[in-house]
Amino acid sequence: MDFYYTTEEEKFRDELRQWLVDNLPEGWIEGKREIPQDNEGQSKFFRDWQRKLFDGGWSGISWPEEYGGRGATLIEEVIYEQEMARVQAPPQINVIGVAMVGPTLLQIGTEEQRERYVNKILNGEEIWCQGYSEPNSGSDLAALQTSAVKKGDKWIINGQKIWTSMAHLADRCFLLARTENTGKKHEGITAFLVDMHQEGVETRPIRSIDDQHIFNEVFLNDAVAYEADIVGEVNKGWKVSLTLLSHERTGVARQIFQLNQVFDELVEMASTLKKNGRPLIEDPIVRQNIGRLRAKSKGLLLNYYRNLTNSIRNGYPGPEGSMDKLGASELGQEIYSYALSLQGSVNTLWKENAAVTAEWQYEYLRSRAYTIEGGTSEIQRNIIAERILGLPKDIKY
Amino acid sequence: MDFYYTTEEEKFRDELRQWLVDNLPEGWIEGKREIPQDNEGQSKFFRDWQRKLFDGGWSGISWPEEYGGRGATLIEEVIYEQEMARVQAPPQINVIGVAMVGPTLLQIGTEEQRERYVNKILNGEEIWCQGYSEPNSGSDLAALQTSAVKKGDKWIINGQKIWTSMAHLADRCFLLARTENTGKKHEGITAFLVDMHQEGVETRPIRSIDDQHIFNEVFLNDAVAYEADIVGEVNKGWKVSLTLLSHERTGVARQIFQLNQVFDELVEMASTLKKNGRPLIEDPIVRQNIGRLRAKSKGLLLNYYRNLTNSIRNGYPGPEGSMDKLGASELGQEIYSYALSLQGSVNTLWKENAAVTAEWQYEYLRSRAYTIEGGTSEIQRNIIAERILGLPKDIKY
Amino acid sequence: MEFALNEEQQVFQRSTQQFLKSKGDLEIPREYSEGKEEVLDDLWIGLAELGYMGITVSESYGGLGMGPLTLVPILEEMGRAVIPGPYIETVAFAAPLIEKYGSAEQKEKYLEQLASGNRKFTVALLEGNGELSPTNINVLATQKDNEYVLDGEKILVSHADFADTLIVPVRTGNNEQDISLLIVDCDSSTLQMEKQISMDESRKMIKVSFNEVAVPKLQLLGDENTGWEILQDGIQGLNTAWCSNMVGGLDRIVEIATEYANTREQFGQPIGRFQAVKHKIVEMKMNLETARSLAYYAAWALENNTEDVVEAIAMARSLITESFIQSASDNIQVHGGMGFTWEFDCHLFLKRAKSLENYLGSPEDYREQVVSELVGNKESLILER
Amino acid sequence: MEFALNEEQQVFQRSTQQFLKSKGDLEIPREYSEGKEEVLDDLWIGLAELGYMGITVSESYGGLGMGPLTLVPILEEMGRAVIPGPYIETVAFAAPLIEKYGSAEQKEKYLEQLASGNRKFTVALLEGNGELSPTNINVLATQKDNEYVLDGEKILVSHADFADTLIVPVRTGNNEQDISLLIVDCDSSTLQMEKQISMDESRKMIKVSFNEVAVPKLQLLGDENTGWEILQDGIQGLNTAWCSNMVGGLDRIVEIATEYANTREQFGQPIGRFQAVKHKIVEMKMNLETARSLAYYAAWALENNTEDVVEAIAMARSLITESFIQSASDNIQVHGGMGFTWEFDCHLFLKRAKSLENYLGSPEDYREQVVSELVGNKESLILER
Repeated sequence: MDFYYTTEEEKFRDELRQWLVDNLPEGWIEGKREIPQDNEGQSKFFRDWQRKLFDGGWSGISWPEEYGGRGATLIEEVIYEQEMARVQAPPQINVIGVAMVGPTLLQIGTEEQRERYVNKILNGEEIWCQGYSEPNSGSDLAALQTSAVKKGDKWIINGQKIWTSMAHLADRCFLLARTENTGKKHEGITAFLVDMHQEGVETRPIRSIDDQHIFNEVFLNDAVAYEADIVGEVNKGWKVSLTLLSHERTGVARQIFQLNQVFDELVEMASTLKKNGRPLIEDPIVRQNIGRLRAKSKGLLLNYYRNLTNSIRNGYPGPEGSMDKLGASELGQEIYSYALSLQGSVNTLWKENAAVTAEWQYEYLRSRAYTIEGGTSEIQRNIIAERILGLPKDIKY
Repeated sequence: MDFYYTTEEEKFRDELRQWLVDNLPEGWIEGKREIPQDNEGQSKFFRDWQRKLFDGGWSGISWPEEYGGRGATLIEEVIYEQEMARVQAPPQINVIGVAMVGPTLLQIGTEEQRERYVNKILNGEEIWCQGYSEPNSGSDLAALQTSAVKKGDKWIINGQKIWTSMAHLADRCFLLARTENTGKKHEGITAFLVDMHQEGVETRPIRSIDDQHIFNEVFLNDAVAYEADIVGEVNKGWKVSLTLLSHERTGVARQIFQLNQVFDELVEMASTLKKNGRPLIEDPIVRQNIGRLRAKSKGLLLNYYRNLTNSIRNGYPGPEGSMDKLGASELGQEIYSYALSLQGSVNTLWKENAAVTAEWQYEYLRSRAYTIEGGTSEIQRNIIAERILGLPKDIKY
Repeated sequence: MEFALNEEQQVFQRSTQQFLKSKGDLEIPREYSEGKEEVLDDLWIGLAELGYMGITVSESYGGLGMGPLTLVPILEEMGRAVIPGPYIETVAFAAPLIEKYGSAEQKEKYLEQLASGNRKFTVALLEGNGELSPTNINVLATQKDNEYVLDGEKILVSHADFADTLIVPVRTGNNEQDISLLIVDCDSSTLQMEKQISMDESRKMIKVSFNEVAVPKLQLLGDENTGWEILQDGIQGLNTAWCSNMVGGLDRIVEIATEYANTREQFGQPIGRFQAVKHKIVEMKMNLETARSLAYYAAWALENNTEDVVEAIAMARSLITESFIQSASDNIQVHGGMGFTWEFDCHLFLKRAKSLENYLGSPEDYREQVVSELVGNKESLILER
Repeated sequence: MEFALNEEQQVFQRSTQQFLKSKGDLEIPREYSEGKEEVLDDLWIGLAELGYMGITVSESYGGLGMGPLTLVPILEEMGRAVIPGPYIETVAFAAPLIEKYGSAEQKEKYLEQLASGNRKFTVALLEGNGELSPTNINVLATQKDNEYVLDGEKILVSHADFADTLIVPVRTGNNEQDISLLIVDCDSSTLQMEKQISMDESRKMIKVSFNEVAVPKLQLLGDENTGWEILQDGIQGLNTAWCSNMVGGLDRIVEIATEYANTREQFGQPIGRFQAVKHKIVEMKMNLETARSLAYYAAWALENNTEDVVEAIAMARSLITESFIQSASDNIQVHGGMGFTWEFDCHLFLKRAKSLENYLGSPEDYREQVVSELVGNKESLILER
């Protein structure tokens, strides 16, 4: 049992850390983290950052070297997430392309697909989104109804996707559609690589409760894909989608690292804000809450390391990722909610009137989605019950 | 909206209060509440008390006057429970007889059954128990398998009951048995009045986690009942059992009143016990917990009064009783658990070595059953969801 | 013993509900927060027509002369629709305080107008970091002839732009509790107002700056330097009212969640069939009914000025605030992704709940108050007579 | 980076499990609490044969010279079977303290015997109301020639009847922290022992009275008046060990609950199919794994004497104690009526959990310690190097 990294891993970290110092926007590390709010400005900002990452060799580090990656180990990926969390680096706009679509194409794509897409994913030239959820298939993903019908050499796609992050900025979509109705919902699904810039694709923003626009509805109205856009086999798309998800190796890691940082900021805030003239951190009740959150945050982090150790030992990640996801999402809500509780009666002033920084209010609201997106807490609990504990499956109704 | 009682109700309370002062065992009200631990002594103690209640006219107060009751109103019953809770009166050993079997027989029993049983229920000459639960039918009560087969003028009963309170002291049992297998589990059940003192009935004690013996297993091995012992119609026993339960008008009331008293004792304890030389009640963290429990206890009590008001207005109790039950049982657990938490490292010393009084430890353990007996919390939640909120029923598998 | 709304109160409940429905129900806070501030004027006129502005004003000034209990059903309904506007500040704070502490002139000047809907009050209470304590009241009122001259800044003054009259605690002396209440007419003063952006856009928060604002001494509510004490009285009214308002919110949340769980299907079943969802809504229902009981009791205690009134209100306030936040959060979870959209109503309740969390004190503060009251006064008022 | 038991530790885990199974598993605490105290002797002999009594004793005294991490798997297994006996007090408290603070003579006298299973220690720590604080240590040790004469009373001395050696903090001066540790041989002293009936019958609690008990000065562990400090060191070991023990209990609870939920049927279905039950067990599992991670980390921190060792142990202790009580309670609920019977094993865990709740300090105390450490020392040891 140890928490030490090898000399090579440390070298990797140093290199990345130095690169971040040199390449993050000026003042970023010191806390001046401003991202343009308008679509265009935001798009440019994120694309520029994606390009910088690529140029520095820090995009898709787990990709094979021949495709522009570093063939990074799992531990290196973890270090990467730690360092990105540490400086609160901007999100990778093309995270879906880099973390999932690219590796999937490398694994099961055709030679043509690899040539056509992979490089542009890594350098951020083409931004990807993921077309999975639909209005009537959220938790029940396999119930999707968007249809793709073959007509000559084209597939004509009709239907609606929802919760498509970044669709408004994306160039292409990794989309699941139903190509056959066998009565078994996991069959007859096909994965397509769809051009977002065509007439049959319309994107409408979803305004979320934190007054942000990240998610979209995507309407497919006789949208077109071609035979060459099919990933894997026709009607075997469900398996492809699982392959894609399996490349999401460190998704929850950054969230967990960030939460531990946010906890530190919470302590900082409690040391600064006062009540009855006394710093909050001196209030015994506040201390109990902080102590409780500390044990939970640290426990979550340690759980992650334990699961990571297992993944490394076994060579593949187990279903324990659901425990990390469930724990991180619920703890995140708790921490942000408590952060607002501590701010007193001004706790819901936000934007330019925020009492501390508006991040607390934004993320408090944002955190409500933690337990919904990427599989609700209810679904995670079912996975943990069924796949880890071996409890009975919910009845297939 | 008011919490006042009418002059008559006040008179009723005064009368009862005075009677209790005159009739409770000496020193009882002052806190010397000792009940013999051995079967025989206990049985005598409880039967004596039952007799005293009867002689004073305080057994079965809601029964019609012609059968020895007072025809008490619902409010009077509530006052009765308040006063009994206030002095922590001994339990009525024949509570099942008095509160449920008697009224059921008065309502749907035959003339013979009324003559034969009713008076002896009230005066405590015959103690009753209730044979519902079985090893394989707990939450799923209607799945009961104990069978009664007609042979000449006899019904031969075979099977096993469990969780039969006071069966070891009881003379007769209100027992449900299956008399027909129609495939529909709520049909084919019949209610019998069974003699406990016959060869075919064997009672075995269940030792519970609080080292007490209240519950029993009852083995029915060719036990005999007669036609005259059937309540209602053959095969219509499920309806009879519901009739019986409907007479349980104030069951949860005493528990709620008691909890509010226990809360006061908790505050008393927190004012007496010290940590770091300071009474616990001065510790801000303790105060938060006490304040929280106070709001919950009072809320529970007020909810009860609100539901009571509805019952009086409507003339019958609604499904809200499930909310009272759920709330009372979970709060009870919380209060007793916290009471032990407050006692520090000696918190699990009990019996003659208890740090404060052993009641806390006994009831802490006893409270684990609150959320199981009389319908588990899970079942209560389903009732609330389905009958109050109108949410879908669990699938009938 | 009767613990329920009486018939009259039920009538109030129904007619408020009808009225608010006719005005758009949950569209009211939405339109208001999108900038259509005229909905507030419209609402106010309607409330006045129904006589609801005068509920707590005595009959001699054209009111109904009722107490906090009568407000309960009205406030619940307003909470159900997350209604904007300073109704609570006007009828549950200003009116009772002026009735109780106002001079004859003040009563004459304000109460009839208030009851007819022509005077809208709010309270300019908090300063600095928003903490409620006597030392945090530092708007200075300097005496000058027959006037006080006010300097300083109040924050989180809800709907100060809509109100025409403010009740303002000011500092009139050096001792901690040398605080006085002034009634400040907005039209006759030159106040600077600046919006403070809050998550809960249905309660518009304003920063009000006093820059040598002269207020006649006649506007003093109660005696000089007794303001803090009077304020405590007023805060009881505010808290009781907000409790019922929050209960309304809780009630609506349970209704919305139940409806959604009954209609939204996944895996071929309404999601309300899954115990994870079903039992979550049951928890919300349990919390709602406890909240309602405590809110009723608080109002009853306040109306009857019972011995345990302070405890009753503190209990209600601490428990209800937390339940409201919890249920509003759970409601979003029940709704899944749709609950996270601006389009669905779920967030209106969460934002309202969270914005009330520490208003006039945190749940911890109120629990502490419960215990302070309890340890001093352990008589149980309702268990026995 | 490797956060898991290593192979050697896994071997310890398996062999402890086999050994305890061969001795009766959960029958061990049952038989013991029904009065068959010889099971404890038998157990002890077995543990000594396996070399488990000497794990923390240095090799020169016949031990394995290992640290707290090696104890982890053994203690988890003991917790899984709610094993009675002062194993923790002996190997996680007495052995490390004597190794670190003992005189050459003391080491000679005790360590080899301890490692071979011939010396069983326990700690006679608490007095009065059971609070752990220097002012609550009042067994008086009066110097008389080369002896201390002890007067006073210790409570909750676990398994004092089985142990032959006590480590006893005594008062040797008037200043608050004038406390010294004495090693008291039971056979050479005349101690009065009286059983204290505890809900957790697997940890027999004894009141030990010292009535002019003479102890040679040579038996002083460490310097005079430094006992409180040494004790803190020992308590770290005790807490770390109990954490792993409780994790074992949690682990077994999850196993038992899962098994029952898979087999017990109601409404024609295994009850584990109902989400109310299913998700309750998931919560238990989540708590278990967090508990295990924190316990591992505490042991690692103690073994490596890291900067954050105090915080690490306090975190683990506060969270695990509460999780254990909660899961033990929930396990009864999952079992329904059967969980309430003496016959089923559920109550063994609940009673053990509740009896450890405040042992050496409450969860609140340990959370407070977490924050004290945190505010002083905010460096994160494991996030970055």
